[in-house]
Amino acid sequence: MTNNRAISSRKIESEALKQLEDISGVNVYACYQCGNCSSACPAVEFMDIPPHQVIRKVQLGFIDELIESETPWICAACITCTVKCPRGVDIAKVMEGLRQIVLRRDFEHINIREIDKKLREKLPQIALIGNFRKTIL
Amino acid sequence: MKRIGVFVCHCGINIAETVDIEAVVKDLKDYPGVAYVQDYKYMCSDPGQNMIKEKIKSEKLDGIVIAACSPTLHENTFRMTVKTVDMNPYNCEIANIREQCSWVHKDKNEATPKAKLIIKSVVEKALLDEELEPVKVPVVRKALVLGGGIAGIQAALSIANSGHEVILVERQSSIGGRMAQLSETFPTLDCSQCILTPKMVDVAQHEKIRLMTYSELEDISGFVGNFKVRIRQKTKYIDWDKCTGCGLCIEKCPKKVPSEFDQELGKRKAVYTPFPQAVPNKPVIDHENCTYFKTGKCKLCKMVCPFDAVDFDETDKFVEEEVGAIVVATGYDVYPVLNMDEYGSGKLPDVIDGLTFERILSSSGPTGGEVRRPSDGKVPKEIVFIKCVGSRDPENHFPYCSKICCMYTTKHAMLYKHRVHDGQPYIFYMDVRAGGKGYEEFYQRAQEEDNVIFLRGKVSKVYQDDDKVVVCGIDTLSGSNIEIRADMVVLAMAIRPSKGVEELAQLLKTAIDQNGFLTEAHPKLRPVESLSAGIYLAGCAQAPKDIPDTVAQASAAASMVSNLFAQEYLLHEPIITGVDEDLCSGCGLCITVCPYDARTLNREKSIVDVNEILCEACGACAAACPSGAAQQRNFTDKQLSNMIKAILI
Amino acid sequence: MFEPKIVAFFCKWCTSAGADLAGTSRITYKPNITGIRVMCSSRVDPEHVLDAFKNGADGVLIGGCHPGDCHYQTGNYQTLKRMKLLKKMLTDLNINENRLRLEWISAAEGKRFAEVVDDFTEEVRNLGQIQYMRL
Amino acid sequence: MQVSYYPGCMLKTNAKNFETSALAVLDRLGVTARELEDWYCCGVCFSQASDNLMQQIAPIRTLVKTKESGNPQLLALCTMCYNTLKRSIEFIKADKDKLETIQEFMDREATRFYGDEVDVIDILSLIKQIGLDKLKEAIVKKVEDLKIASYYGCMLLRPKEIAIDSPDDPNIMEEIITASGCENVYFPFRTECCGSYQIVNEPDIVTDRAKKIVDSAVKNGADLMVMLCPLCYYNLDEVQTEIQKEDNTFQTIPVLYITQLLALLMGLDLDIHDFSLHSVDPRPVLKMKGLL
Repeated sequence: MTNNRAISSRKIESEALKQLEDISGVNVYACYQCGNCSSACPAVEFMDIPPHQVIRKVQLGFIDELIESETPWICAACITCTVKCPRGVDIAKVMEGLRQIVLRRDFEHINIREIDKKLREKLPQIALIGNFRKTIL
Repeated sequence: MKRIGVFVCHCGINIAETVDIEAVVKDLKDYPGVAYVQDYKYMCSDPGQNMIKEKIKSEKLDGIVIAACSPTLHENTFRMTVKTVDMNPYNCEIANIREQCSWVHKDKNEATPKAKLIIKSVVEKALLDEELEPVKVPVVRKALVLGGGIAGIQAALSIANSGHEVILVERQSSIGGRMAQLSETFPTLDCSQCILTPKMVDVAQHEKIRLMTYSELEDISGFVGNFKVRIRQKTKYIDWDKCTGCGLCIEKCPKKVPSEFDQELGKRKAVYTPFPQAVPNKPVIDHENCTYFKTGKCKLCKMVCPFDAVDFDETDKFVEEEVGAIVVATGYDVYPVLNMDEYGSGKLPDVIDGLTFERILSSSGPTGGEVRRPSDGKVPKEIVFIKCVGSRDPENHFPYCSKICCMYTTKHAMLYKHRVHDGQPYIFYMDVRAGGKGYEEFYQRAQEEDNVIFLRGKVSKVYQDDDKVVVCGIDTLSGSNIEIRADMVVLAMAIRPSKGVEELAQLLKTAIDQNGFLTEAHPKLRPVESLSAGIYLAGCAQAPKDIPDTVAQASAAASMVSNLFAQEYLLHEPIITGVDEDLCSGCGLCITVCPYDARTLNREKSIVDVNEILCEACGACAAACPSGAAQQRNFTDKQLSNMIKAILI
Repeated sequence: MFEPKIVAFFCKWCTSAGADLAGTSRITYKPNITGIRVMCSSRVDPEHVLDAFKNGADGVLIGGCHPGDCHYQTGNYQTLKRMKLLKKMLTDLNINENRLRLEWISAAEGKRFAEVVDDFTEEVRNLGQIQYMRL
Repeated sequence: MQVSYYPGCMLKTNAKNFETSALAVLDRLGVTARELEDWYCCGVCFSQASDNLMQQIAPIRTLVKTKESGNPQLLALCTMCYNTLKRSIEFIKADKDKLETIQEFMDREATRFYGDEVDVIDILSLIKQIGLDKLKEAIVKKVEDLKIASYYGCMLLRPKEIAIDSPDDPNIMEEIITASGCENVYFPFRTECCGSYQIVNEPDIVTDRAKKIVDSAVKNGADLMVMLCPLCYYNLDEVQTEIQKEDNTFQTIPVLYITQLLALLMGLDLDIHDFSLHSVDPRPVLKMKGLL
């Protein structure tokens, strides 16, 4: 990955960014990069891009990087980030927006059938159904 | 009927290009009441003005209309002109045929008839204009300063030094305010008390200043130049006339309570002065905590007092004064740590606010200036400072920047390092705002010489773990989450307008903003005036600011007061709304719409009385009056009605 | 084409200054309107509005400061309150209430001033000449 | 007093202990929880996409049923259900157009629904509403020195619009614990996420979280950990045993639904507990403290 990126008004106003705004209804430009979301995120160490950088990349229009990132899939929607944000940016909704962009292109991110059968029987339904968010809808 | 002269200005081609001046002049000549019409290329030029003067005399005009540019530009010019030939300035009116006619229409056929209508309607106004004299108001040359912190001290001294009397009211028993609590001040690190106490003494000794501590403003009436104020002197239980401040009572008092001045880190007695250098250095008895008031027994202070100054039966006293101007310098409070749930809600003893840390750093503070943490008195080796706590957080707390925290936190880290050489200070910040003289250099020094580690990001959580305080934050520059097992945490809490400002603003009939700070008349051009005439603002009551800014603003407020006092009398716009006693039925509708309380019901005569000085001439009452008793001078119903008709001919 | 006659009342502090700004910015607008400068929109008595209609005005425009910006603290709120009743009264008098309009125009809104005047002129033009029923 | 009761999928399966104990405790406090005759899956996770109205239909249908039931207060024991149902109400209240679209889609429901008519309540708030004095009266067993770590998880506290208490420093469980005569242990991880449904695909996250949460409770001296969420319960209880398999220095702590603890303190029938459902057996601690 190159660290040298061109930004332009065209890129920042991309289709994907618009789609993300439509789905999440969030104005990411309120973010002033205090990092409180990442600081509080319980799963940040499992993420390849910490939440505050996700928001920054959205601001700059680097959506394609985010679509390839694992971060939205690591997010368990505990909403700690949103509660912590001093500027009212609903980061959890941005994560959902990114998941939706991928799902609406590829339909599924994980295959339920790959889950071990034994585990599937033992796990609580709400864990399984919660996990469906990585497949449809 | 009056003889009105109409003077039509070409304004070069600005008006003449789109308005057919000749046609206008011709048409106006026949208009009823118009005795003379003249056009000229530049009416505002010297020859133009001279011509007007001559014609007023030669044509025996008793009112003129100048058809030219907007009245905001030259109304005053022309009114001064006519005054030199003994015409009442209020009989000179402007018809705006430039900004609102020639410049907004292109077609001569459109602009010319409109110009005629505009001029005619103003002629109608001029025909009924009365001769008015500005209302003259005497000025009481004595100022009231509310608040005895550095802002109030500076304002009071400055006004007093220009020769005017000042009453300085402070609700604590000593002046000094927040600045007296500080250790050393940025960016020069001079000791706060060392630079402040001489000024406090100056206040006490100044022959023009009447110092009223332990007092509060109770009531106010009147208006600029003539306020009547009622001040409550709270019960001290000590007769300060007798007391010499020897301190025997304090020494003998058996009851100890947490000291507010020391941010509750140290103790004071139930009879106390807030700090040793207090001005006046005389004690008060704290009714809440005094053993005698609680149990009926004790009276040790009374017994030991060599001057019989203790008086348990004392009550509040009230003082009434007349003042011409008021400076509000009520200062700030620190937003309490208990509002910060993520930082322990005030339950963690070693998580304190910046002001408390000032007391720890102060050589006259509870630790004698040694950095020791509150829980066990240990010297903290790892100390974390967090900025923007409650500030810049519109979602949970306050949207504004508290302005002083960047600098004082940097100072804290520096002073800590000067006292604990092997210690490590960390500062979590979001931005460093060091925009003052010598501030950026100060910040650089902290980084380069004092090894303060600046971490760019917020702290999401602080919790106690054994005897450590764990700080979970982030450094967004490296993208790493940071965990510090610290010995102590200092929070740069948001600063708030001090308690009671809202009620005070109501009392003073001036406004506060959405954050509770007093609103200035204009954010840039009138930054020390309040929205009420004669009331000025200084210090953090208006917005967060540091000592240099506070002193500057206080000096500016004092200079505004001096300006006011330099006037022989105040002139007040005379286009006020009076009352026709014969028509007024005393229904009081006008009273309810008046924003200035200028109208009051005279129950005896069953009519409304008008205080001409309070009236600001909006005319809302005139429109509300059902009987036509309220008529705004030179904007009477008859005048407006004639103007309307003139437009619609 | 029918050219309506419109009387306007502008408060001194905001709308009149906004009109001046339209002038200094050379923004052209329809000439059907003639303004009367008052200290505050709250000075406009409902009677003046009726007076205007009675004398053949096809429309009346009142311009004041934006809510919260009134030079006299609460004047524009008084105006707003009066407008409601006044509009009702116009309806009773068989005058289309849209012939009366209240607008908040600040000293900085020269462009908006021109737009409001043009828009209102068109609206009144569409309503046609006033037929005032004498009571 | 009567409330409507929404069990959701878990209370009939993995979280049977929660249902039986909660209903018994409420009964003792004089509350009848009437299960809705007809209810639908809540969808588990509230859809955070503003354009995904399909996923709102199931919770809204349940809310319509609640309105029809005549008991407008709906008790959701499972915190996931609480969160989803409560947020659905907020969602439609904030956007009437979306409510319109959703209602047009629902053909079976004749009842109109506007959002204000029904309120979703969790059991902690319900107990507080009944009154802590009443709770105190119902406690028959006096225990000494039983230290309880109350674990909140996410769903009752976030987002702020539906939070039952301060998201960063809640106190409602501790108040109930105090009223029931036990001692509180405040541990810093009590409001942190357990890893949730990531147990399916990213179990490492859950293991990491569970270890931190349990360590923190144990370190602060807790005897028991209580909670409400069936998923947190699974993640914390089940995973403890697995962590111990890997790391024998790891100290476990028994996990109970808070209503189980209250039932024990009220001296209710022991048959309502099925202790075989617990992975970390709570019986030794309970015996030691005289609750069994």
